[in-house]
Amino acid sequence: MSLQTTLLLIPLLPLGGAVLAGLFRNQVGRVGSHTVTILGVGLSFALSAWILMQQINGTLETVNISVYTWMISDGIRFQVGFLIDHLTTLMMCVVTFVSLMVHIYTIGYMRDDPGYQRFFSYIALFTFSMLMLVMSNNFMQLFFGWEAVGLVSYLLIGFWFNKESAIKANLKAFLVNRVGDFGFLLGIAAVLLTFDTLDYAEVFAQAGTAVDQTLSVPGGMEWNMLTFICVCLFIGAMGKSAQAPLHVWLPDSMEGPTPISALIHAATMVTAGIFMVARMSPLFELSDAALSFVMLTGAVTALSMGLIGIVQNDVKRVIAYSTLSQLGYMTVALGVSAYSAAIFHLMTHAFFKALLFLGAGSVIIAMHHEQDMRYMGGLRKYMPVTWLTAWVGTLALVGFPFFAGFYSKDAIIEAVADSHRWGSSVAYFAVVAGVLITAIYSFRLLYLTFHGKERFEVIHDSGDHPPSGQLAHAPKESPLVVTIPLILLAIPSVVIGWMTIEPVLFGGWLEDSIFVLDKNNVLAELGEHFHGATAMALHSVNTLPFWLMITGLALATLIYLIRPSIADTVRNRVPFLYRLLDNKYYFDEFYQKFFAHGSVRLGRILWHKADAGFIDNGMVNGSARVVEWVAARVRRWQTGFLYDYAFAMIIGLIGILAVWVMMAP
Amino acid sequence: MMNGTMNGFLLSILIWLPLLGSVAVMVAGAHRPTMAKGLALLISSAAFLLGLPLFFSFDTSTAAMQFVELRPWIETFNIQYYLGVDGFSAPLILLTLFFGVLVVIAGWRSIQKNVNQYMAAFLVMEGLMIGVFCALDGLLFYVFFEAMLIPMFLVIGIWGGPRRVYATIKFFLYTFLGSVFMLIGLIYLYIQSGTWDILAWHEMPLSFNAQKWLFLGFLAAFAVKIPMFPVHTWLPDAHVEAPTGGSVILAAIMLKIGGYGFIRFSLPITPDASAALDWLVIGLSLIAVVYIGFVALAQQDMKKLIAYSSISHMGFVTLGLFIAFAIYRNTGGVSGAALGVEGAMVQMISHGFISGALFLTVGVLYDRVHSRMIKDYGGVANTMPWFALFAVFFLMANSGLPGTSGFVGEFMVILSSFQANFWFAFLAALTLILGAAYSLWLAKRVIFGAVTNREVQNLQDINSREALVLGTLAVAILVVGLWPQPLVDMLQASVDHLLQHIVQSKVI
Amino acid sequence: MLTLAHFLTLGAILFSLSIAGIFINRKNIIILLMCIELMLLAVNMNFVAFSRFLGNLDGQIFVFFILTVAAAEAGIGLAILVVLFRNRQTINVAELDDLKG
Amino acid sequence: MIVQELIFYAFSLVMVFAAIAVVTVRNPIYAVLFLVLAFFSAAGIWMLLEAEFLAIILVVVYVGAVMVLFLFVVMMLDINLVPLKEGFTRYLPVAVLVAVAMAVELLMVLWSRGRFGASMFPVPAPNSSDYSNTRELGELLYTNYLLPFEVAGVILLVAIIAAVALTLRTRPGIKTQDPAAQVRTRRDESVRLVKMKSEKPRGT
Repeated sequence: MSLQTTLLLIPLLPLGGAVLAGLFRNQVGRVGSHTVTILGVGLSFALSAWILMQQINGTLETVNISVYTWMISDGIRFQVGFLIDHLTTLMMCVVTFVSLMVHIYTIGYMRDDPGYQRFFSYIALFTFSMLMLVMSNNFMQLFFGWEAVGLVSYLLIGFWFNKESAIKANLKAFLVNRVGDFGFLLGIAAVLLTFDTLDYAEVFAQAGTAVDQTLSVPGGMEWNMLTFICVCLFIGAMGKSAQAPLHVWLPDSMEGPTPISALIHAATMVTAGIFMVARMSPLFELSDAALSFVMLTGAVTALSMGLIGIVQNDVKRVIAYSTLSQLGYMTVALGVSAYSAAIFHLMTHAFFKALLFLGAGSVIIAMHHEQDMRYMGGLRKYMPVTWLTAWVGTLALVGFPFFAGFYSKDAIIEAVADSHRWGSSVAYFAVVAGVLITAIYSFRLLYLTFHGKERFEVIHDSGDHPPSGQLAHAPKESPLVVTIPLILLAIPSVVIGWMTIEPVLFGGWLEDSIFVLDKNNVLAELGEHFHGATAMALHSVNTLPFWLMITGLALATLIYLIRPSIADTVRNRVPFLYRLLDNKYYFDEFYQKFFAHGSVRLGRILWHKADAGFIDNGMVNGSARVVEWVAARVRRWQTGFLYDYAFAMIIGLIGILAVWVMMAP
Repeated sequence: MMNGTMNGFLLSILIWLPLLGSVAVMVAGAHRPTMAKGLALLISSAAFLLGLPLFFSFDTSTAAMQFVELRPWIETFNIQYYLGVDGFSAPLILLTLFFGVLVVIAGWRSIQKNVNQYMAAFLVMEGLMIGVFCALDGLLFYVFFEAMLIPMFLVIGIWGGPRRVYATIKFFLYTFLGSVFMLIGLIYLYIQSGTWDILAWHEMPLSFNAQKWLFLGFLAAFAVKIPMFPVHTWLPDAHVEAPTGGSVILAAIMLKIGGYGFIRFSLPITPDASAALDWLVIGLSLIAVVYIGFVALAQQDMKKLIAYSSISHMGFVTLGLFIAFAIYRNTGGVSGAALGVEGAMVQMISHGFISGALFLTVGVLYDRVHSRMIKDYGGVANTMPWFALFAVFFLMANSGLPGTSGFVGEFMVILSSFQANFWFAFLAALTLILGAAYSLWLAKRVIFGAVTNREVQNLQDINSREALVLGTLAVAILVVGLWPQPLVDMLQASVDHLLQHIVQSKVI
Repeated sequence: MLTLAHFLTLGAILFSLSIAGIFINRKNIIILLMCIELMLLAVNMNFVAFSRFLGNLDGQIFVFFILTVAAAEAGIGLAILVVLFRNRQTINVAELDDLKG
Repeated sequence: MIVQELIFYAFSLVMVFAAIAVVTVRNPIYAVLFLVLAFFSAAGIWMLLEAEFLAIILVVVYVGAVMVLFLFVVMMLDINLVPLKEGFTRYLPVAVLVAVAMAVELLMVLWSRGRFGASMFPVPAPNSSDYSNTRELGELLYTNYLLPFEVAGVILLVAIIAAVALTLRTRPGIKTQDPAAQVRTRRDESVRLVKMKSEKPRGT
């Protein structure tokens, strides 16, 4: 099996599974559908891992091949190809692994759903799209994958299409993503204009020559071309990776089934933006302005979204806001040129956030699809596996030493501290304050769900939909297909950071994919002080983030476990702040009023006033009315009396004759 | 060679087979609807199969006319029966042949009244449209161009909705108003050159002033046809009232004649005027893309929404065609311009598939519920899962999803327009948002959601005939989206030739 | 001496008189028809005079045709008149305004 | 010469008088008769112009046929003359004005710069005595104008058919023959074969 075949098989196997499960849903049946898709994704994971092993062994160099020419127009080749370097392989392994876990988990989670086959088809299709995105060696295929994951995300958020909130959320998700894609496409067009090619390798090779190019925008502006390209591309990333102010779709996307919240809206798709910026590092490195923009956007997102997480009651939404905040961290890391740190955090986050989401899903199954934490509590004794793995995920999320999240997050914080980029002090404040906030919302989630009093009652009623706070059966631990993925994800959540920080961050593992200018290379500075993963963890007890995390833990324990009344007191003390957070800074309201309703109203006005009013009624029917008006007057002359016509003729004759007489010489 | 002799008459066969076949359908199918339908299907399928050499024997290496037929017609005025195709017309003829078959199948059940006349009208239309695309004689073109209106007029006027009379008159007057200006231009060209040969007109030098007026005359005809803002308002009305088949042909083929006219007449005959007035066309195209996008958002009638979306998408065609001049002015070369012109052509083909598919999709619902209003639907996916699959796919294609044909043309045109001016690309790319907004909002309100009423509750999913039609179109959309190279290959030589031609001044 | 102008003048006077007749008898369709006959006579007068003074018989041929057509016209016109009267019991032009716009 | 002028003026005066009478008399029958007078005088003047054939045709065809037709119609129709003469005096000034304007314009054309004077159109010599106007006209008509002549015949035919078709009416309750029905009749509509037993001859 040649390398090209292998590489082709990696994305095509899940696609084949998706087609089989989707179009032949009745032929393959329920068992068949999950068998083919799991087989496809599993094989795909195995092949990815095989490639990773080869790379670790050093037997596989960076591969850049083109497999299919989509179109040649105007001398520009648009093609499908694979660029397989360490960054790609890392992403491929993360994507296929999490996807595999989610596939298995779904067998349990969606057991009773009538759209079982459809769901498997979608998630396998997603895996294909995501793989095409990360394996791409050119901008066009990147955009293909970019939009394709958006499509699958749209389909999956609206999976339960009978739920009004779900189809509202998927429309919103797609449209907000399209706003990002709008910038992304302009960025690609600018790349084509500047470099006359869309191939990564060729673009990166020429990047240096474009430093001084400008884009003259009619209207008297001159923009630096590279800054323009980077900002446009980053706008795409803002849409996909839900950076403020394009973050609004992500919390709403929790209307979809939980497995896809884990797979798409936590572990993989939303990190596509991070991956893309890291992939484009040769371009971003050349534009300090764009990097500052990236960094500040990330900082704002990291801090502000974490704050919202504290006041949410829906268990999935808390995790969603946590995801937003963590994506902000990654973006900050990109902004300070610590691309490797961003990718590293991306990877650790994929594991522990998928774990948390799947854990939440497990809780939701147990609670019979109740998602409100105010009606949970004390679940620890009912579902020990879920509880334990949730603790692991939470500790990883808050950055407890030795857990995966600790290494990646600490690296980001240190990198920001060392950075000299314009605005990095603001970013530093944001990421450090974020640690405290992360700890508060994470432990709040844990306490409200698994600890404290039970805030639900079991009524043994066979009614279909008992009101909130009442359960028909006592919660019980989820089946093995659910808990095994939890355990499998818990393992890397603990160890992956400790294991891989050295090669990924400081060992040059990503050197072949990521380009950093020496003056920006904060990770290299960090590396000088790095003496092994264990030492780093031990050393952290002397640092501010650790103590902030402990403070957060303490505060959360105090407020949500020991004295729950404090929360109410605080809420009543600063009602405006609470309302601001509870309403998510009124972003949704603003977008709804201004963009959604605004454009529909604008459309209506244009339609009624301009189209129907001015053009149709004014110009078209207006000209008809003028003719009608003239005709109404002229027709009076047509009396129908013979003598009037005779008179008209004679007058005409006299007139013509008169003219002739006058003109005649 | 057998093939060679056959090719010598191919275009005539393609034109006259449906035209004469319509008489057979009319006569043999009187009071025998099944006979009429069967015969129409036979004729259109035969025409489609006969037309395949247009693709397989097409020489992609040359921009010269192929399959040429040249016979004297009215010798007094030097009018000739002159047919031929190049890279621009061949794909459009294939598209026409393709839809010729589909509309017959699509009208199988939904037409109950005067079936033989309906089928005959569509065959006549097919023949005439093919005639438009391959006529190389100015007057022959005009005859086909005008004659085509008549069957469409009848189709809307007889089998249309309640306001069909208003719609037909509006449709007819609008298009006729435009084309008389073109006729004046054609006559002027004949008087100047003594020939009706369009290719000779391409080479004929003309003063700038003459070019300007000719350009405006052509613009009047083709802008109405395509249609461009602000002469677009006939289209929503015509679509709303037309029967499904009529809408499909109108959207899939007839609008393309406007774009084709720009390529065949405006650009090569009046290149200097086109270059001088490109701001007008580009401006109107961008208005169409953005303004019509907003208007589409506010529609409550599905067919109207799709009609407005058509106008918006056709804005890309005119934008792609005229962006070449802006690029040439800014950069002094035509690098990137071919992308725009090819994009415009690809957009035309793709829009043919997608809008045709969307109108058929609406037709499927209309046949069952007899309403086009969005509010009468909701939750269709519950009762018609396969239909929902197709509908969402087509709507996604309409919003330009990569992998579907809708993406290719838009992508090429946006890339090309960025070479000319940032703001052109900026405004054109807004369609990414607007197109998705109106398409998917439609999906949300019609396809998704809970079942809203009894009508929807009782819906039957698509039968195999409908599945065949929609499935064929879905495949076509995917093929163009994933494998655009053959189409682009057909265009390449002609586009290069056109671009070289239009940047040379013809002013005497 | 009788010049061409004499005859033409006679034709002109005849023509003007018939025009006056059309005005005066605007209600009586029979007289209107007669006025038209008079007009044609005036025209014929000119044709004959020109024919004579130009020494060209073609003018007379034309008169011949005019007479033919006038006869046909009178025949049909009167037939219409008869039908009209039969249907409306009047030939008053003031009551005939079906062409009114 | 002077004789000719005298004849001309005499006929002209009669003709103008007759024309005035045509347009002013109350009774249409008088109008027709005055029209006949006008035609007669015109025929006389045409004689002066040596258009003998046309002068005779005018009398024979016009006076003899067309004018008689007019007379028939006027007499046949029971016309109430009172409303038809309404506004006679009211329109008289307008009529005079228009007619005078017309006449003035025409005369301006005719008499200015001697356009049609003797200098431009010299008076032709009288034709020789063996000259036949009819013959000359006939030669021209049957050669150069053969086709128009045929067309004129067709026009007359059409006029005849049209006039008949227009005025033809079938009154109910009147017994008429239907030639077509007569021709279409078939044997079995009029003949009935009856089978009957042959009569036995009376026994002797």
